[in-house]
Amino acid sequence: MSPLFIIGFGLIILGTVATAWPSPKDYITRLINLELPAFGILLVMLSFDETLALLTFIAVTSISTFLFVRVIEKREGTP
Amino acid sequence: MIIRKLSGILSNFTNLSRVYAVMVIIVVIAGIASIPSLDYQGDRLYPKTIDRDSPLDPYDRGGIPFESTVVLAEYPENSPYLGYITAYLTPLSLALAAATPHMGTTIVAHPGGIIDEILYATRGLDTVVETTILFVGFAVAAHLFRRREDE
Amino acid sequence: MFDLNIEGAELFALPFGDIVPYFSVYSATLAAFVLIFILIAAFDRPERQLNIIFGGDAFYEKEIKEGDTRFSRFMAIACGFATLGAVLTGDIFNFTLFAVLVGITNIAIVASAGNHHVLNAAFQYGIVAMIATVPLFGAAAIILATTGTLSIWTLAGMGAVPLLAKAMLILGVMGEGIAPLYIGKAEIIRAQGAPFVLMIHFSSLLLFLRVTEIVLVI
Amino acid sequence: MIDTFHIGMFAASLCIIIAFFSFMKETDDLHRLLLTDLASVMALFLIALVGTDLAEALILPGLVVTISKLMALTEIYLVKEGIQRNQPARTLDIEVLQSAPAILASILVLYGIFLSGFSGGAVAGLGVIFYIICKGHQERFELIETVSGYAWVAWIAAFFIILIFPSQWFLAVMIAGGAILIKVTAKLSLIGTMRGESDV
Amino acid sequence: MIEYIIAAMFAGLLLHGIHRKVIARIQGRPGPPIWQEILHTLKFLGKESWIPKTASQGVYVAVVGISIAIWTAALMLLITQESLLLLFALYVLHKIVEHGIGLASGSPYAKFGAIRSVVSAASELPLLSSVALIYLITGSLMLRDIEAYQAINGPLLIVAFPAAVALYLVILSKIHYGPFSIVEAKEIVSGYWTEHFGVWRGLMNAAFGLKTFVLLYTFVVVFIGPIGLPLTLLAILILMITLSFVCAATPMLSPYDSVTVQTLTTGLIAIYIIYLGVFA
Repeated sequence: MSPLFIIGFGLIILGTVATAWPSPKDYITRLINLELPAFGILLVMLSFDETLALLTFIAVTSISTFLFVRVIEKREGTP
Repeated sequence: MIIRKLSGILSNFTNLSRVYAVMVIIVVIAGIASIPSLDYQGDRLYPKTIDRDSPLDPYDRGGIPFESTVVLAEYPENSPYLGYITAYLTPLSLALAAATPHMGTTIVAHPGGIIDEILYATRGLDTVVETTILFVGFAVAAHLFRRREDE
Repeated sequence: MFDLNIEGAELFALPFGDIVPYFSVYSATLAAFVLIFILIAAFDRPERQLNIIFGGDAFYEKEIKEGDTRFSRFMAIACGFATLGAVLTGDIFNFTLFAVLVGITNIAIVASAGNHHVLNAAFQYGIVAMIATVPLFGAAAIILATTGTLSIWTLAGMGAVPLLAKAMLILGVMGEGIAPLYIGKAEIIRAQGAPFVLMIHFSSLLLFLRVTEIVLVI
Repeated sequence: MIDTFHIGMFAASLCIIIAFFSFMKETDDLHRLLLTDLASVMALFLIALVGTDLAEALILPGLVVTISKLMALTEIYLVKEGIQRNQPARTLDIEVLQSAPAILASILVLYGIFLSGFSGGAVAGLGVIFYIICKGHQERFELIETVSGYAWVAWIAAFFIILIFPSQWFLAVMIAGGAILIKVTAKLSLIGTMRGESDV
Repeated sequence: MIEYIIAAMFAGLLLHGIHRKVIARIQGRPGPPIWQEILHTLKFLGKESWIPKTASQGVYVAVVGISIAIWTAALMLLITQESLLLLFALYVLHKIVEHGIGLASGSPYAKFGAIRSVVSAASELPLLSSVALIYLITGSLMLRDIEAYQAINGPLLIVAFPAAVALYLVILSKIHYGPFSIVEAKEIVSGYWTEHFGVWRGLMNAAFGLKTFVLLYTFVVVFIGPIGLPLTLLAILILMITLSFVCAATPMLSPYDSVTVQTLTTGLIAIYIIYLGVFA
């Protein structure tokens, strides 16, 4: 078991808790906390040498972040 | 009465995801006890061989272009040219491999390499479905987006 | 060729590399039904719904826009083919992907509905369909890790698949839409266009039948 | 290896329980939507635990499923809440997004083309998104849609070439790689167009 | 073959008549004569019929054909002793007939019936657990193997009692005037088939007669075993009368209560199956 894996799944658990109960409970905090488990899974993939999946994951995560930011902005915006 | 209460919850569809979450939690909690008895046998198919010194690390599966290499597929008899895609590298990736030992990911991401073998050849139907899902998801978004443009 | 006493004789298999879709008496019957319903969705015109204004004698016909019908029709046909794939495929992961495709096309069929209630139901159902990927892919991953294969052909009759994975598979397909989570789908079905919304119901019934077979076979 | 798998499974179960528990408590629709993204991380974690090449090949469809459902659901959310015409509040008004998109975008696009295949498509698409988002581009949907449609057809053709004429694998791999690159790039760059607010 | 189908159809319609008669007698009414349903069907077949202007024509006609096809195929399966799973699949597909009939016409009453039919999709859930339990006990789902098993070990009714209860519940939810027949409750006129008249109604009546016969016949074949034709018919009659008693004595549940009851039953049987599979 590599240290990368241990740090990775530690981060996933931590990140899950942080996302499940974000401290000021608003959309942006939750969105930012969401990056924690995402980073954890990156480390897990790295420890299994799944680099290609890792790369795609980074791209897809940034896209989904864009989607969320767009919705949140619309929601907070004025008609 | 408990039945009335339950049907009250079920009939409101905004509770749908909540009911589902409860069911998943029940199954997972019941399943935790069985985890230690699970046997790991995942390396029966497409196992990894890591060669840290190879310039193709972590995707070096051996073979030279236009020759085949050993790939453990589920039904080798269904793919007569198994291993050819894995062994193939584009000229650009060959040049990269010769020049630098740090671009393994780039190299395998060119058409050719084990992942492409799985995604395009042995489990190609998966990729067909996957691209279709992307297409449908996109079509929904585009349809709704464009409709409000028209209005 | 596996020959279990569950679904009748094997008729025909169609190898796509590692994924081997197969026709048994059971799945061939289901596939025939799917084809009939695809034809209905492809060529039938939608009904014109009547609404009654209560307290008076008046009633009026709902209007359907041409463009929306085309979109729904296309998605209904796509949903039909997804169902066909889910019924015939011989691979667990491939089956889960088809299930997801069925889920998303179901949302797509009603996405063009202007009705706020229907859209809300579609959204709630979509959320469940989305979190259902956890048990769905989780089941596939556990099966792969514990038995070393995903092919139903190899798994058939081995009894090696852990109960956890089976339960998660059923749960995952449930999330893509079978009872009692059906309530969401029932609300979706209030949308107009009989041949298309019929496909929503039809696809989930077939998913239910297929997952029953898979769980019994593996 | 056995240890890793079991510990990973325990961790994953724990995370699933936590995530779904908070899901159960949540009533706001947008918060739920955010939590589905968390759930998809769990699914990927479970697949990644298998650790073979096959697992890696299964992660890619998993990712695609996530992003396509998110695309559909966010749009439905906007329509259902009736806020699709809202003037967006720039909550994330980051200076970098305004000033240096072009360089970043071109680097991403170039690297994406360099990678090609699905990852390549995703990375290149990301680059185009960056560019369009930050420039507020007005794009016509039809052209990109058509291109990506043809790319999809090309990919299907490649799939059948591999199955029916396996000896032509080289041609098929080239078609498939190129088609999937174009297709994914095109699809993802359209997201940029959507955010580009052509209607405000 | 065709004579079997016709015979089964008339037997089923006769059972419907008996059902109505028994309910009426329990409730202290004289009730219609027992061949009323047969006369009904023959009368409808001779009527003038067309397709409503607002209807979705393909669905409107196709589902009638499909309903006949489904139950004919089911009867064939029983006679040729093929897979039980396939039989149940056909049964589940019957839902789509109800739904299709309801949606096709565009009438709000039929539509309500159809939506209730979708909501009560939970009525198929006991089926899954019942099939699983039978498979766990006999190790096969082919009807001929089940018969062979019963010839050796006695009727399944005793060994697989929960499965029998589940199937009984499923039949109950499909029978007219039952506690679960929310799809044709009187507050929505006749439910999903409000708008089908004339020949269509006649054909559907015939198909539903066939359905009743097939369901009861399946129950007897699967849980009591091969006992010869006269005894089988007697068993079917007795079963039908018990069902009529239940229908006469229970009120109709509200839609979601019926869903909950069916789901809970399934859950209990599923727990029993898991218990059997893990500990026994």
